[in-house]
Amino acid sequence: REPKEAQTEGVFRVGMVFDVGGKGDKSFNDSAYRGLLHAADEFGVEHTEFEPGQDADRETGLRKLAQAKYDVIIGVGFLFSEAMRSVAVDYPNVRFACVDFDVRPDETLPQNLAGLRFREEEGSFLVGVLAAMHTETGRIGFIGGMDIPLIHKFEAGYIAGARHARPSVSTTVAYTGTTPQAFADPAKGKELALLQYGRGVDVIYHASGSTGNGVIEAAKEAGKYAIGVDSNQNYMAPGHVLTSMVKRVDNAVYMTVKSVLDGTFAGGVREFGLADDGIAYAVDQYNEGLITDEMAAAVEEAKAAIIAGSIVVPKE
Amino acid sequence: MAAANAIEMRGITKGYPRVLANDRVDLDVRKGEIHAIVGENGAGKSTLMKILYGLTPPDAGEIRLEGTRLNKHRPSDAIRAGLGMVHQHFMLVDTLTVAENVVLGEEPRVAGIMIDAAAARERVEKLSSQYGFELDPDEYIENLSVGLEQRVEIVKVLYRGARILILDEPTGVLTPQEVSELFVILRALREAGCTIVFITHKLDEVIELADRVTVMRDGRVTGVVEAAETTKEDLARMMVGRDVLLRVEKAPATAGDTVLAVRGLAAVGRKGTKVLEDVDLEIRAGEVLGVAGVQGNGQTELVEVLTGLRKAHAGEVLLGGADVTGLTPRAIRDLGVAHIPEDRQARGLVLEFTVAENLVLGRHHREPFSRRGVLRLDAIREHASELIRENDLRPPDPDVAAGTLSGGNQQKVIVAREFDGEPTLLVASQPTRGVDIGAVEFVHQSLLEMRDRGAAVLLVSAELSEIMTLSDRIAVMYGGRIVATFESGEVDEETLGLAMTGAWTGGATARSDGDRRATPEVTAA
Amino acid sequence: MFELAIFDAALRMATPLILTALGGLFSERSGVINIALEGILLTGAFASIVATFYTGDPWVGAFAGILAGVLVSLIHAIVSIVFKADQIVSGVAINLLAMGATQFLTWIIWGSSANSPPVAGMAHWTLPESWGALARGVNAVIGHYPPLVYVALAAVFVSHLVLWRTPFGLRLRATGEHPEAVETLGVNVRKMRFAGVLLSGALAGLGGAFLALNTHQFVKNMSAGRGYIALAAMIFGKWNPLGALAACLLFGYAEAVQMGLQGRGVPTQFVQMIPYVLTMVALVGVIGRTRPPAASGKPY
Amino acid sequence: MKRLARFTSVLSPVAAVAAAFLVGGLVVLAIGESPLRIYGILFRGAFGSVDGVGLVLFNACPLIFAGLAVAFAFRAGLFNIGGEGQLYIGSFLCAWAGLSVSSLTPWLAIPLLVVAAAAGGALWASIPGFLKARFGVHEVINTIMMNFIAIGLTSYLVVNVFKEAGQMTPQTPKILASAHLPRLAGAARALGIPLPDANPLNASILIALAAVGLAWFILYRTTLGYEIRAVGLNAAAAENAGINVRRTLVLAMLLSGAFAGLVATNEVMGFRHRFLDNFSGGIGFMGIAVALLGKNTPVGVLLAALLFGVLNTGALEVDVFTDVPRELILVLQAITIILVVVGNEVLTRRLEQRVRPAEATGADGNADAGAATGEAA
Ligand SMILES: Nc1ncnc2c1ncn2[C@@H]1O[C@H](COP(=O)(O)OP(=O)(O)OP(=O)(O)O)[C@@H](O)[C@H]1O
Ligand SMILES: Nc1ncnc2c1ncn2[C@@H]1O[C@H](COP(=O)(O)OP(=O)(O)OP(=O)(O)O)[C@@H](O)[C@H]1O
Ligand SMILES: [Mg+2]
Ligand SMILES: [Mg+2]
Repeated sequence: REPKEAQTEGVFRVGMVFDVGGKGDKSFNDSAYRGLLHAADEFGVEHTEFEPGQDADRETGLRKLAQAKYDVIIGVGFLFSEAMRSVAVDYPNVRFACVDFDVRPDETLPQNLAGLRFREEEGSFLVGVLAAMHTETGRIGFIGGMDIPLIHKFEAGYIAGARHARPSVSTTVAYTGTTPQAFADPAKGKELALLQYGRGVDVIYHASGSTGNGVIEAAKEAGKYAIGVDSNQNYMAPGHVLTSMVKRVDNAVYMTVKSVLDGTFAGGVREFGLADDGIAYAVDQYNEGLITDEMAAAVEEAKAAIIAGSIVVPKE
Repeated sequence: MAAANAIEMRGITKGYPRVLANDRVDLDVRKGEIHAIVGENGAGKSTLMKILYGLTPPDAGEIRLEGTRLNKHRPSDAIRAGLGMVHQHFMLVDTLTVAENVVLGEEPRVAGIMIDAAAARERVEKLSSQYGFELDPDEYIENLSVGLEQRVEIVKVLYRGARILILDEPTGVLTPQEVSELFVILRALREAGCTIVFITHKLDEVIELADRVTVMRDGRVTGVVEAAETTKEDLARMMVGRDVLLRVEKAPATAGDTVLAVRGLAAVGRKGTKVLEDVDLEIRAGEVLGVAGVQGNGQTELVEVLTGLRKAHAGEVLLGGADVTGLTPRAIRDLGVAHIPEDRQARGLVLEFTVAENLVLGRHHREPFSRRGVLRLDAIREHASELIRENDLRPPDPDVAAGTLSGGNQQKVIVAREFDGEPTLLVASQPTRGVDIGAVEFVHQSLLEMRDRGAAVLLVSAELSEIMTLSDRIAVMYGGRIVATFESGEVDEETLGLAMTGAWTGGATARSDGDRRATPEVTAA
Repeated sequence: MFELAIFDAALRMATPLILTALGGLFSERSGVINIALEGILLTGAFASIVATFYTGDPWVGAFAGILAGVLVSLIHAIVSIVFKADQIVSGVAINLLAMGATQFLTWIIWGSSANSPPVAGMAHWTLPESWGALARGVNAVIGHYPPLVYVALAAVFVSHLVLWRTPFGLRLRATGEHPEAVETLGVNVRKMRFAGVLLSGALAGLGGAFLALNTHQFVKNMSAGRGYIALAAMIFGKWNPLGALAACLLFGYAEAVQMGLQGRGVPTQFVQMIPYVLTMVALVGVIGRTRPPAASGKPY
Repeated sequence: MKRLARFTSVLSPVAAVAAAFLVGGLVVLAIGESPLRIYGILFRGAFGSVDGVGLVLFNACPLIFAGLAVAFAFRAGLFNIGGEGQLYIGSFLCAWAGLSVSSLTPWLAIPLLVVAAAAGGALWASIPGFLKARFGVHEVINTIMMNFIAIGLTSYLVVNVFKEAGQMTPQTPKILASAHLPRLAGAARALGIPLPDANPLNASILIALAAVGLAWFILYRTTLGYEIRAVGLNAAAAENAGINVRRTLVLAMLLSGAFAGLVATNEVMGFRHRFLDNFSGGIGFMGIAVALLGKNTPVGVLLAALLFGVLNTGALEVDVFTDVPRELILVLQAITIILVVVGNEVLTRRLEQRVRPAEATGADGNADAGAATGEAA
């Protein structure tokens, strides 16, 4: 795989710019990368990707890709929102997509910019239902990465879901930190989790990037349960990951590339939720045994209710 | 066949970036003799000894110890060959005990890896009692007086079984009594078969103690003589290369009004100990008050309180009748107090600053050197050129860093700065310490000139001869108090030395203060 | 605030700090300031995961952590002892180098600039259950923490003995106070300083190994300032192993309490400031002026 | 001698940078890439276009402030590791001022925000400065601690108090438009330089250059600077000379923090026009490296910041267009610093030749040496 600086005739090229945490986080960024690889595989597109070093590099990097005439440029993470806005206007012939785009109220996006948003709170609601039903102690935990609004969304949905399934459930919430490092501190994630387990919590949902690797590690060590996030993390500790709140960033990325290729690309905000499988909870061979029929029924019921709009999940 | 010489050094050469410290030096020290090495500051004495000891590699030359060639040796080799050295600046670790300092590097062990602390203590006690040293092996160095520290250094050397002892300026910091005790010890060591190399600036001591003398100047040997066949004047001439005035000519003082009056002054040290207690002083215009005392008896603290560097605990300081107790150093300076600090490099100069910058230090904030917070570089330079010319500073360049000047010239920079601007009170602390004969002459003359121009001078010095020659009155400090005051001329070195140990009880103006430091031998003397 | 889980967390969080602070102590006792601890910690973490990744044996990983720590500290030793360059400058540069190099190598080895895949962790020390009550008792005590926790605690006491009871310790302390004095007694100051700095590398490298092996993974910049905190703990502990232990436990405890306090109404950000504010208050109030080894920071 | 010293101080960083590139080239070679190609891309990114040069200056700008902060404190003998915290507080205060004022002409708004930025940094730095002066607590530890505290504090404020409504991103709303520093593209074009509009280079770089001049002036031309240098080189001598050491330390720290706070002029007033949580990601720490490389002189800081600006700009180009990650540049920067300090020592020693006997003047005086020497056996 050799990225090109100059355009080769007729080859379709995709550039991807990662968020803090970067490629290999086994979670959010990797999910986006999987989508890119899938598209590359299927459509034979060329691709390059990089991770900006400093905040100002986000915009400059996007511009460099645009100047090099990439056909599609995908930013992974809400931190690209502002840069995307200004670059997209300057390069109307390049298509841009931003995962977790931070849309402003009443904003209309340029025709070449797609904001890909996910209703994480819905998925979080569902795993909250599962957590509340699985806990033996009646205490469940949440561990967030950086203490910012995006992660508060996960927390809010999770707690609402748990309360929905079992109003008496008690919840413990913790955040790793206040810097981006909070998404990459598994040592601290593990300690936070062990502490919660030590206090009687037996299921912890994490929304903390690779910090969560520590949470899952703690679940294995303490013989308790964790809930993965973004990617399907069930395999990371079979039997100890109750489920994963899967955010199909891969699908969104794949669809975006595909839509450009088949000419259906449209700018504007696109929301992915339970209805279109943009958000899901993972059941596979690693956690089959943990999800009882009763649980499965309850969670499907909640899912249907959310899709139908009879349950409105809070965002904060 | 046994070698007749304990030490043979041939053609030793050592260059430093700006100076040739040793230039083809030969040194022979016979077995069982006390061999003195004399020479001005910077003549290369310490360098030669450091080379001998293996601390500094020579650029060229050959060394034999009792006939055995030492090649590229390190101190450990020298120690093994029977060499021991008491350095000019003591090589003691303050935070360790006496015993730890002594055994360091050659520790008695138990179980192969642990220090045998009991054995160490025992060995130190034994050596110490053998020579009447009275050292407590468990005492920390930081609590010892200089005299005791020196004994620790000697025990260190003896502990390693040294047969050849080098003592680099061992008497510089001792009272006359301590000096004679040291000489007793050294003679006893000579009787025991040791060879001793003895470096000093004090020619009296050479004549008194040494068998033979090597004289150095500018890195070279300028003479080797039998002590019995020479005089101080001859030695001085060989050292300096010209005739030297060994005494200062001084007119009698014409004292005026009281400039400085100190009443009931007290100060406390770091651990709350009293470092100054009930000090009364008075100095009038046109007179020199000398303060004598063994280092660490409150002289430093007295100077610090007078110059505003230390808080007074009780009492008051009156300058020209006005109370200045507790004023900041700057306020006191602005009232016309000049200060030559005891450690020129630590407190007197900013070595990395240029000579010009150093020459305004303390007055940099005033006109004409500064205006509205902005420096006036031409005024500063002009001032520097003037002082350089007046005081014959070398090199005559205002832009060189003060740290590159020789010690003597560094001291001259301070003297020039402090004397400039006609101070009413001059506090001079150890103004000639570590400065060679030529510079000493300059400083002494400048001091007396200040006096004759009507300044009051407070002179603190460990050098008794300096105190005796320059002072009009002499105060002796011991244990933070002034234990005796004398008119100059009515007192001899012996009496002063005795007073400095706190053991002197005679005289109307003297107050005795116990005998914390006195040893039985001294009181008996 | 006084529950067992908090003490457990405190001790585990303190472990890398303890090892690193001990490292800093050996270095500074020999007269070399070691700001590079942060980078050494990071490199140790990285190396331990690489070795474990390839061998599958976390003990080999721990050893690799030590080795890497020694190698990195060797750079510091050469730059600051042989070339007599400014020790702080050297340390800052090494931290930068460690940050860059570990990420660079992570990318080369695993194709990710963020983290490694998970590797095997260290099994706790336990006796087989078949030994009955004895095994259960022993396991409850010894098996409670990861092995390196005990290694770190043992290192504290061994360091204490080494510093205060052995010739090596005496010489090391003397070197940091007054190198000339040590040289005149025939002890090679350079060797002592090398020993101090390399030991510090070994200990901090092991600290990094604990950090990474305990989470079974290397993550970029996972030292996250712990090297600096360890340095603070060493000063806080007045350059004594037992003092440093106490300081590290305090930091670990403050950190654990901070975690424990979360979600109780106080904003996370403020709770997370507790250890830092505590350090500052302690430095002003309880400790006041601390006296480093007299010659530390001074090239010889 | 003096010229020699100046020569050394220029030569050693240049040689070190060259050597560092050599080592970096070997690293590139080791991973099977062509160093020529990688360095080609790197320099193309930095110098290949006016846009690139603008980016170099833009990237150098915050480093100039951060480097000055470290260098300035260093002159007073203080090691300010707290630039990161100081620049956060300065930037936050700057943004806050820009949010609090509703309308103001640029002639008032810009100075107001600049003062707020400097004051924020100064305030944060004054705490460790005061603790050092009053209690003797080492500033290194306290500045490190205060970095963490500043990040937490600003994070709290921006997430919970000042967050832009309806946004996920933890950032404040945009500040008063009249307080924005203009981008330089327009001005450059007026001068015939084709700097693209999108180039983020803004008037903050001019403030940075002024800050370099100001730091130089304070240090070498004012009484305060004289006192700061005296205290830094020999506090005891300064005290002896009547300089109020404690006051000087606090003032030096204050000014150092003010320089750090001015990072806000680029980040808040010139580029982002708001405070973004955690925007810095280590500018304060890179400031240490910049100051060290620049030998703690204002002009040295400027040059070192430009070098780092080149490397950072080129790094992005390498990052985007090749498989070699940007961390290579970090490695390069670290090697440069190590080589500069080592090279400096080595060169200084090489150049300071020892005196040899032949050069010594007047070779007499050895005449009577050995007069009484015995024969060696
Ligand atoms: N530690 C040192 N490092 C570098 N240079 C030194 C050192 N000590 C002294 N020098 C230089 O060696 C030279 C001689 O210094 P020294 O103090 O011995 O001079 P001196 O011959 O005694 O002169 P003076 O008669 O003025 O005291 C000076 O130029 C000084 O700068
Ligand atoms: N490490 C050094 N670097 C540079 N110059 C040095 C060094 N050590 C000594 N010198 C210089 O070498 C010369 C000889 O110094 P040395 O210490 O041997 O003199 P000394 O005769 O012992 O003087 P003093 O009576 O002051 O002790 C001096 O000019 C001194 O400044
Ligand atoms: Mg000497
Ligand atoms: Mg001299």
